[in-house]
Amino acid sequence: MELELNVDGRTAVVKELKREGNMLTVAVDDDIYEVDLVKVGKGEYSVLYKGKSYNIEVIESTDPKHYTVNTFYFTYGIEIIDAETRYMRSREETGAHHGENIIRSPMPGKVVKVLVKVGDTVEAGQTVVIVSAMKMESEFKAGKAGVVAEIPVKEGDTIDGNQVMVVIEPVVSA
Amino acid sequence: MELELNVDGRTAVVKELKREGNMLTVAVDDDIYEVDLVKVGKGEYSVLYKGKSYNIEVIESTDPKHYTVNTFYFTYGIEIIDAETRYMRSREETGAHHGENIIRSPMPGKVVKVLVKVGDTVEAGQTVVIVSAMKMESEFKAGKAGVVAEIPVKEGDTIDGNQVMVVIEPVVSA
Amino acid sequence: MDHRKINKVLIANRGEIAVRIIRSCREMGIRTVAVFSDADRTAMHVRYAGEAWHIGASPSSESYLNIDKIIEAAKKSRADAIHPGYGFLSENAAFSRRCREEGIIFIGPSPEAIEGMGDKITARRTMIAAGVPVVPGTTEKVTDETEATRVIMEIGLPVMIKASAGGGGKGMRLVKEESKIVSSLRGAQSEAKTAFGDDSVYIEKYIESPHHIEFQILADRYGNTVHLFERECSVQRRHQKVVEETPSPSMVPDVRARMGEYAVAAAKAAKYEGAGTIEFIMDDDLNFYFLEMNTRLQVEHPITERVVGVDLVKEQIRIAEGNPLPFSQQDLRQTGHAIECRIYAEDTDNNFMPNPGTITHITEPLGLGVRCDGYVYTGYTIPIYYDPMISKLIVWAQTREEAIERMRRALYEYKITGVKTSIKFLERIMDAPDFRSGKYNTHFIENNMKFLLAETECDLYCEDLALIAAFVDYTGKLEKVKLTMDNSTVRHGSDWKQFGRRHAAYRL
Amino acid sequence: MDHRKINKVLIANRGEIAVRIIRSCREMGIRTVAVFSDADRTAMHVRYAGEAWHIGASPSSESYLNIDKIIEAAKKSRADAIHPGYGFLSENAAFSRRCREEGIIFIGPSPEAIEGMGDKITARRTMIAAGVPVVPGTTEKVTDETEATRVIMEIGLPVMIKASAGGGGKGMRLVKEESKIVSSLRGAQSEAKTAFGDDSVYIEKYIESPHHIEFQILADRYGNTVHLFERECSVQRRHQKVVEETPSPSMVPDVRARMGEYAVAAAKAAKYEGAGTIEFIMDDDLNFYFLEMNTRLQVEHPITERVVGVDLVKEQIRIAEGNPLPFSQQDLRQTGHAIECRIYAEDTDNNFMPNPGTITHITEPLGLGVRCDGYVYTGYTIPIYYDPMISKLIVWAQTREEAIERMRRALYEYKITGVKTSIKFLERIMDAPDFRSGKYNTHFIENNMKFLLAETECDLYCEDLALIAAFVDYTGKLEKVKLTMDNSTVRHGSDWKQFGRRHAAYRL
Repeated sequence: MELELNVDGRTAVVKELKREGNMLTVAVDDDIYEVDLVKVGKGEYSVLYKGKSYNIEVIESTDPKHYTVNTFYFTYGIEIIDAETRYMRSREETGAHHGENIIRSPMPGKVVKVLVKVGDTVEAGQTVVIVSAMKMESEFKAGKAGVVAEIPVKEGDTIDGNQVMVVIEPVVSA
Repeated sequence: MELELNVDGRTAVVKELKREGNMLTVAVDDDIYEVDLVKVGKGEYSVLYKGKSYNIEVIESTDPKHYTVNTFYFTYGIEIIDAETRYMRSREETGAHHGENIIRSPMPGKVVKVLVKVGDTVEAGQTVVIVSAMKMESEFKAGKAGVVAEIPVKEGDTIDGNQVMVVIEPVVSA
Repeated sequence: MDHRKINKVLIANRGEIAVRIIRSCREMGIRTVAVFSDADRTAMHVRYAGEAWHIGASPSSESYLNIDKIIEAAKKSRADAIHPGYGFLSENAAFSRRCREEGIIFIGPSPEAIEGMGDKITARRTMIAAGVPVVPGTTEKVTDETEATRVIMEIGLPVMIKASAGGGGKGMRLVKEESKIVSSLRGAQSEAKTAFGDDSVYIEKYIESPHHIEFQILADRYGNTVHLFERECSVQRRHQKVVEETPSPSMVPDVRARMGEYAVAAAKAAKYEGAGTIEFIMDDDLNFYFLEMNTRLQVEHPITERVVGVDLVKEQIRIAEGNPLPFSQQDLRQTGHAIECRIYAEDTDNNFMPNPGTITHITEPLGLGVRCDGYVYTGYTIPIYYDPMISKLIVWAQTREEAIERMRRALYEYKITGVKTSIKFLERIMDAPDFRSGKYNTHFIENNMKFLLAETECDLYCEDLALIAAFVDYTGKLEKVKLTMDNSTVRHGSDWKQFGRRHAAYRL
Repeated sequence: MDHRKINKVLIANRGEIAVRIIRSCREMGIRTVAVFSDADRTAMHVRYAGEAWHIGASPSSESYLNIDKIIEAAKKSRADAIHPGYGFLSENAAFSRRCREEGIIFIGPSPEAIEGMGDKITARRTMIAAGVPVVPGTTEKVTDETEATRVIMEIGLPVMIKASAGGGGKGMRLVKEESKIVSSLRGAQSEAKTAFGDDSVYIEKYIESPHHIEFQILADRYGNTVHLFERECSVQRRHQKVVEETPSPSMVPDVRARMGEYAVAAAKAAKYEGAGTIEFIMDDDLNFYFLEMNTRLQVEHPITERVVGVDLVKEQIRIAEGNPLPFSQQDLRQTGHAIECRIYAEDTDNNFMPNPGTITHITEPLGLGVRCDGYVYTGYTIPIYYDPMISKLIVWAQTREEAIERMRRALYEYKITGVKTSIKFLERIMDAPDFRSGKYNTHFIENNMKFLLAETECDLYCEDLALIAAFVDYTGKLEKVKLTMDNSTVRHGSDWKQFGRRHAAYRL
């Protein structure tokens, strides 16, 4: 078994070389690791490597191919890259949505104010929507200048984390 | 939806009358209950009834039709009785295995001594096997007199809870 | 002034403080009633209380701040007392008065005491009359801009302009230059008007390196008032306390004694009954001034409980029943050192943005000297409507140094996944030289922000081991899917067999 | 007698005590090494330690009792000290000696001290020489049956015949009648031979209503020895302690002072270094006698830690490094009251049969005054090879009465499913009138067994609500199965879509 994984920008090839019970020999790029790895709970792994004891949490995020992995003090975003991912990526890069400026809320909350409407021209840095969560209001700004193409939320809506709030299309200069 | 359930000897008919979100109206035999019931974790339910707050744990035991249910201080053994259960029961009652004396260990452990062999005649109360678990040895005795028919374990075996250790067949008097 | 035994308490609150209050009630044999909003049906206080009543929609204004609904629930459940916790209605004089009118014991001060201390100008006047030192400044509402400029120049710059009805940093302006006086005054007034419906402001001298020191007090209805020593609350971010400790590392015995006496005098001047807190501001030369009084239990009360050995919620209940205090000032002493860290659901690396969501997994720290007061559990979804504080971690040790080491150990053990939390940030505070030396004031967090947000070094293999774990998890899932696919092509007679097999395949 | 800083400790143990020791090491900045058997790869001490080394097969004799393997692991990991915990090798003189020979610091007493106190006849003689009262009886090994009868009649019936190498109730016989002397002597000798390979026995007067009272001591290598007061350990079942508390409800100040002095004298007579316990037996008239010395940390040490405010593991480590004790006797005092309950995985309704298995779900009690020292977690499978104790629940309060109420509250909060535990039995102990009054001795459990095993009353609706919950759970499962079946008939192109949908269907 061999997989390509992306970790915060780095692409690594991980290959299983040998497996006997918990004992696992794995190549990560050119380095060979012999680890004692065992699952101790939902998404919780205990790993012994060179005597040291590591507790690693592997949490599926948006879909089965995206993980948030916590080691000691670090959190890594890891993505599995397979044929499907590559296909999706190539589509994204060449597709119609290229260059869009999509504004999402990183956390769940409530839309308290939408400051633009579809068709408005906005500048980079302009606040377009305000979300309230846990008694605190956060302003979300346009990343690039453009025209508001879509506003899939309205004031008063309760939204999930990562939900799209405003889509801004760049103005193609003639 | 209507089901027959067995709870520690009592057979009760439970019928769902109405359901809106958490709010549930259920008949248990002739009594009508309006409860606010919500699942708060794996097998964990929070139930509000007449203002009181109950925490009920529902744990699947040997199979999906057998539950161990914990309320405040009580533990109930509950069985779902459906067509399949009734069929299995009728088979058991008339079947070839009727009258057997099956000795199981209620907990996992290690068989330290088997004191009988297949074909031996045993008396009621006679110790037939000794199991060790957590530094303590437990003796298991024959419930009825009979002849040892099967010993699916041997000394030194590690066994699971409820695993059959000795099967004793009653001697049919001529 | 008759004695009335409390048999059933309604807790007009949610979160960790509701759970904490129920614990003490349970130990006293007092039955408990939780109230909950739409968003809180699955909350821990609902599960842990003896009874639970729904009081309205998710926004606090429609539930935890709705006096009528809460009184109605108290009557339906026949509660003879209400504990307001902190926040929400805890410092609402109208609520205290309504309880009195309805014949329900309010476990807190009288409406008069709340009002007297709630208006900051009145509170200042009361304290001056009682001989308690206050920050130099005005004792009257300031409106006239010329007069204000004159007063400010008399006090000497820099000064703070503060809203009389204030709290939480709103309606506050720091003025350092004469040219900014008028604009700051207008700004404070307009903000105060918006936030509190009252544009009264007053002026105080600004203390340069301020320490926030507060004294816990307890007072019964028979005139007995004691203090339970100080809490150091200078580790703050945007006027929100983050870490508290007791004793204060900057305190010396004679200053403590004097502040304690003033704290008792302040409580007596306010005709206070119950548990309260006198907040002082202290400069580097240990000059101290009354700042305000909090007429409720504080978030940080557990550090006092640990060092003094008193259960403050039980004392609140006993006082509300009409019992005299069971101890006098000379019975009380501080033993060892306690620190509290507040755990927030927030993304400290992303401007401390709140981070509600579902708790995937939680492991609480345990063992010697550790107390964890929280309310979230594995599988629980933290609602978006309320405070982002999810728990408080309190440690005790014989010395401050040992307490810091114990806090580091406890924070290391504390694992919460699913939402981002401030745990890593708190660990950095425990490592910060200014904190360890005990030489810090309210500027600590802004002065140390770079250190506090720096990444900890990881050992050489962390990243690769993370990759390996993700690899193993993903290939494990792939195999399970294949297994399920294979099974589902062959159909068996019984659905249950199928279910059992799949079920097994999805277990960890 | 030089001082040697400890930088890395190997913990030659498992379970809660291994985790507890690692906690203190972590707070001291000392790195930790766990060792584990085949059965313990997923155990908490392996996950919590900085390093973990495999030392052999599951049975203790091949792992946790295997001196060679443990020394090998200590060398491989470059640990400079070994903490033995309790049980296993903690009172093994050969292990202490081997550590000394290998140049590894043994965090415990010298082999000579272990040997001197391990042989009960030698220990009795040492105590008599030091002027410590011992139970009237023999100071020589008894073999001759006529001589034995003469001695027994001189001491006066009833007497106990005890194995010199004894422990855990083995090789012990209570003799009440003259006619039973010879048979009991033979029985004790043969049992002692089998259990310890040594048939030496001695005779002691039998105390009718015995209290088991023990004193914690600490001694450094410079001759400083202090006691940390008593623990009352009379709640026992088959010589196994179940509940311990401090202070003892039957203690009075002058007896405490005298026993403490004798405890210190006993430790000095044993030339003891480290943490140890002097066990006394006390009758209803508060006459007390030395029983034996435990040359290790005790299971119940946390109640002393809480009431005296000392971290005993840290003190053990500091003593082993060669530091003098940081306090003298007059610095130490008892504050408030602490109780410990031992939680066993056992079926109390079925003759206390041990109940290993998988923990489906665990919720630990938290809050003011509660400490929970355990090692099992949700999803963990308790192995069949080791002790059934899964955790210790320790509470503190200002008074004994409040401590009992707090323990009831904590036991109520403690939820463990998947294995049967003694929690309900412990709640009944807290409710037992003899326990609440504090008037109990080592016969407490057998005298109260009927009360302790009685069922608590349930409210009217319990059973029906249990049925409703089971009904809802089952119908919920049925619907999920149907959903899955429907999905699997329509095949989609991507396995992943399928997986996602099913996965969702199986979530709670």
